[in-house]
Amino acid sequence: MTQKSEQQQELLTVNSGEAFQPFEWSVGKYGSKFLAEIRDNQKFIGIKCPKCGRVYVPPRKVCGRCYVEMDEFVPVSTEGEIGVCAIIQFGFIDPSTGHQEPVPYGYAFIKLDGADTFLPYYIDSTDPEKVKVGARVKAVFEEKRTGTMLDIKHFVLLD
Amino acid sequence: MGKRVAIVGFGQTYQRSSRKDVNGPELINEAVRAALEDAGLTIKDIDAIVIGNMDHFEGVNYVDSWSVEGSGGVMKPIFKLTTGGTTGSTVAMAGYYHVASGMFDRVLVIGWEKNSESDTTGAIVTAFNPVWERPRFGGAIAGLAVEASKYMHNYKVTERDGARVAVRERLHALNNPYTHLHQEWMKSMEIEQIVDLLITSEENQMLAYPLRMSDMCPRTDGAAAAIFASEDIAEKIAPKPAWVVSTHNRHNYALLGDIDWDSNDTLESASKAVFKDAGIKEPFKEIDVCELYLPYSYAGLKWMESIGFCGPGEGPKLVWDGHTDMDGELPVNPSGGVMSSNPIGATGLLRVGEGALQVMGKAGDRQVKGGDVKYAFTTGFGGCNWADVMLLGKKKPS
Amino acid sequence: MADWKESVENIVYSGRIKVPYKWYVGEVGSRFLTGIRDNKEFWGTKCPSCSKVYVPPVKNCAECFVLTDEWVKVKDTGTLESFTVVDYSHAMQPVKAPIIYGLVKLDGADGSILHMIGDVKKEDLKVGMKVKAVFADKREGTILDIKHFTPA
Amino acid sequence: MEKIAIVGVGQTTYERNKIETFDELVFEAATKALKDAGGEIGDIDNIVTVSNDFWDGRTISSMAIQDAAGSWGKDISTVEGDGSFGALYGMMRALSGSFDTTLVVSHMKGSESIMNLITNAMFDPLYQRSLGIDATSSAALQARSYMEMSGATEEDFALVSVKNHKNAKNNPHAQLPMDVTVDDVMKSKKLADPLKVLDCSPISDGAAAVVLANEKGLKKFKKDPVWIKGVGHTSDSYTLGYRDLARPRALEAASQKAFKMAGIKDPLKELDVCELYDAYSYMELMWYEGIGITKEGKGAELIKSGETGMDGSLPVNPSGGVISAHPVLVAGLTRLIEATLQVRGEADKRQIKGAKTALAQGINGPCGQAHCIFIVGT
Repeated sequence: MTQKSEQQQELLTVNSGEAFQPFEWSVGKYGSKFLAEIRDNQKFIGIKCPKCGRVYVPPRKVCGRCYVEMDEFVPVSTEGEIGVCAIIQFGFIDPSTGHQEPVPYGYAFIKLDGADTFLPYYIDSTDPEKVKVGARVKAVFEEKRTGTMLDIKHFVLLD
Repeated sequence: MGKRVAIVGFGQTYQRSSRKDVNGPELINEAVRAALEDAGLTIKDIDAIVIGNMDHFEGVNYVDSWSVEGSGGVMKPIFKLTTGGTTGSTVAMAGYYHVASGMFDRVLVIGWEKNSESDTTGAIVTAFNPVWERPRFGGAIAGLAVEASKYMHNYKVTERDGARVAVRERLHALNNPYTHLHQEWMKSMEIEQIVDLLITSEENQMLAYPLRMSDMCPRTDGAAAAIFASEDIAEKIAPKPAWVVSTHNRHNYALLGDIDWDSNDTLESASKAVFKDAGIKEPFKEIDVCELYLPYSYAGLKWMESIGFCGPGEGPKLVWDGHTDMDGELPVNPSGGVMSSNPIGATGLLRVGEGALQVMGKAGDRQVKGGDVKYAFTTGFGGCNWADVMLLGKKKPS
Repeated sequence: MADWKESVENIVYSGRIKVPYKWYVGEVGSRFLTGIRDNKEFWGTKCPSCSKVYVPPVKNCAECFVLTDEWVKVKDTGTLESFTVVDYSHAMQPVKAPIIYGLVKLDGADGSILHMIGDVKKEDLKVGMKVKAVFADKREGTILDIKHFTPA
Repeated sequence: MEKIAIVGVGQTTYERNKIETFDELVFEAATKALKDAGGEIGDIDNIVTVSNDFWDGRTISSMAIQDAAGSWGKDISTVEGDGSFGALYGMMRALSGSFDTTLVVSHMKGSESIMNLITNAMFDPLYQRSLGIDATSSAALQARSYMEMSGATEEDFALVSVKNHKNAKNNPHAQLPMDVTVDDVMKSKKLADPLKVLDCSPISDGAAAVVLANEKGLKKFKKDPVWIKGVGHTSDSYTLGYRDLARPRALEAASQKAFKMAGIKDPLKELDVCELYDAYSYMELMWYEGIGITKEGKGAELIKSGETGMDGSLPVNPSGGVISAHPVLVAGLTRLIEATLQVRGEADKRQIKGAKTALAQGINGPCGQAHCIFIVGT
């Protein structure tokens, strides 16, 4: 009963439909302190390595370069400078909702004054003349804040 | 001291935008059969298997277990590695360490992906920290676009320079029957003409300035497999095996925001470590061919500098002068590279395998230097600048 | 060092991964699923080396590592090789718990097929019992075109 | 072939719900292992991390632990599977001539996801996943197959739970140290018969790490080495229904390979202690048969004889086993750590007197599809 049917065979698909995996990710003490500071005081804090002196935002336990535990929280500004940036124009699926992300939007890695690492976030402009390396920006916070990164509405251009 | 190790066989499926005719394990099986055939071995000859891909592209957990009936791993030693975009090069490195350890003589390594089964960018977004990065993120293209814009800012690089890399990759791809993109229309035009067309055509959609569709890798289904063998048997299996001269990797960062965007320091440091092992002092002169994991055009400029093929900001000149074309001093990606085919979990292994084919003199229409390749330099890229480097050579390492 | 940690609440970030997937069944599997959908028939593939008949079909015999291109029709009746009654619920279960799973060796096949067992009292379940496929009224080319197996 | 030593071990406690992020757990386990070895991160020349993108809820989840694993400027790779396979890869790298010292770390935060959904995703999306099958329901099918083959009963399975939970009382890292009776197990809530709550391992958070070294690398550390004498890993077939669930032939192959390498001919006599991967109670009996310390179908007889109890001739799971703490992906590495502590004589209250040779098992995939076996000794 051998039968070759490569030409005629209808090719099926199976779809995942509405299936999803829910998660409850621990933010941890270091991250929680950062998020609570945004929520409660609309301010950013970083953590400073006792060995190399780098200030990390968001704060975390370990300095990867020095492999030491960090403990010294330092305030960093809500203002900073765009390190690298892009205007996102293509649509893609947001994996947390399964739906298309709205585009376009400005996106930048921001070096907050007093920090040594970048914080990636949305910029409220899609003008490539303004969203550029070196531009000064400032964080704008949501009125209702719940203790997630989404408490930051976006960064606005200062210049 | 470990065993010396060579690649003695390599196989790849035809890579296409979607392989509706096969499921995952069946696709894997095609690549495995091709690699075994290339080496003249059967599955019984294989002592151990390593497989890799990225789970969230197909939504399958424990892929090594799931695919074992296609991979040939039933009643064999097998495990899975995954490091993101580097997965394919990572499994190649694992093939090397399996054999170098002296524990296994013939090891099959497999990289694969069916990117058509999900939204690739959506799945890539899940690679980033859910608390810090994911809520406002633009996927892999955003990460690359920001790097490109900084590089352009630093060295007054233009969109034309990026497009020149894209043209090279797509022209090379025309020599490779396995690769995904075959843009035949480019054949009849001059390079300058194609470059101008790419940066002015409205059909060439802007994805995230400065990256247009033509600057990016496609989304691909495909699988690749390679066989690594010990020095005791390598030359019996393949008359001209591709010896692993040295391999190293680096991955320093946990968050994208920690990266120093001015350099690709992990690629630089992994390359240096490999050159040191191999005693290579002038990489541009001493390396004969490269298969580099360049997921987008500007990487073909900036990362050439990181590897040490030229100085900072000199990438564009190197490429415009034709040195990296098929007949140049240092041909880069005769296969067409990642920008012509990107089945992500297989992509790094395609680089290693294509490099091996060059050394073995089996690269067909894409063979460079008349088949006389002393050193082929291959890389993998992924994650927060995860960099894998493997140098292959004609001569058995001392 | 402990001081600040005690005063900080533990924030947990709730999220999900909801990447939509579309899995290609492939030529071999499509033939199997369309056989059930269109004709309520079970088709398997036979290994030319060990002669095992696989249902669902495989393109490659995992034991012999040879391609299997001979199609064999098997019966919709079989033997229950193992079973369990699951008393808990989760989002991926197609019917409400309790839900009974069984491994059914179809007459004419060598391995077993995993599916649900229905229209049966728990206490009547026994390894070795004969079962028969019950097909869904609306069939769409998925494994759920089989509603379940039930005592024959 | 050169020998590889385990010179440092570290583990967190295992708990149902830890507040730390998984990179913090990795840092704790890694620094403990380095301290145990009498070395520091600078003595490590390469790293193997172990993680799983589904359990962690992120692609390339190992990216999150680069800082915590001390990978800056070093070669690093990631095994996705049980931690024992990570240790095996770490061993290969230390043997390869490229490296001398490997740090292997594995982590799990089972508390962050829904186990049934995560393990449902290991089943084939075309034919099995949409039925809702998961780790526990598939294990139940295996348990039934094994009962049919061997004649073992639910009461026999309960003996494993009783023994191991009691052993866990001697292990400060264990999650479920407790005295339970066969009757308690039999009366515990049915999940997927024949499995009841007390037949099943818990969901756990935790991390574990080992430092491996070749003979050159060994000199960097103060700790006396425990040698890896044998190792083997093998996978069975995957599809439920194609595989003989009652007979763990892959475990047999893996352990035979490890025994051969270690020069062990009669494991029952020559091994002093075993740490097996009892994710579900019945598994321990099946694994007895797989590693050949009893004949096929005779697992129940072995546990009833008392020989695998703390006072028996071959104690199994003095730590309390996986049924007393199951950080998936970590648990096999934990078995290796426990085996190491035993042959060092550092297992405190759970120490088996005079233990010189120990076996540790890791498993991967549904129903113990793949196995990794280590034999360690002084």
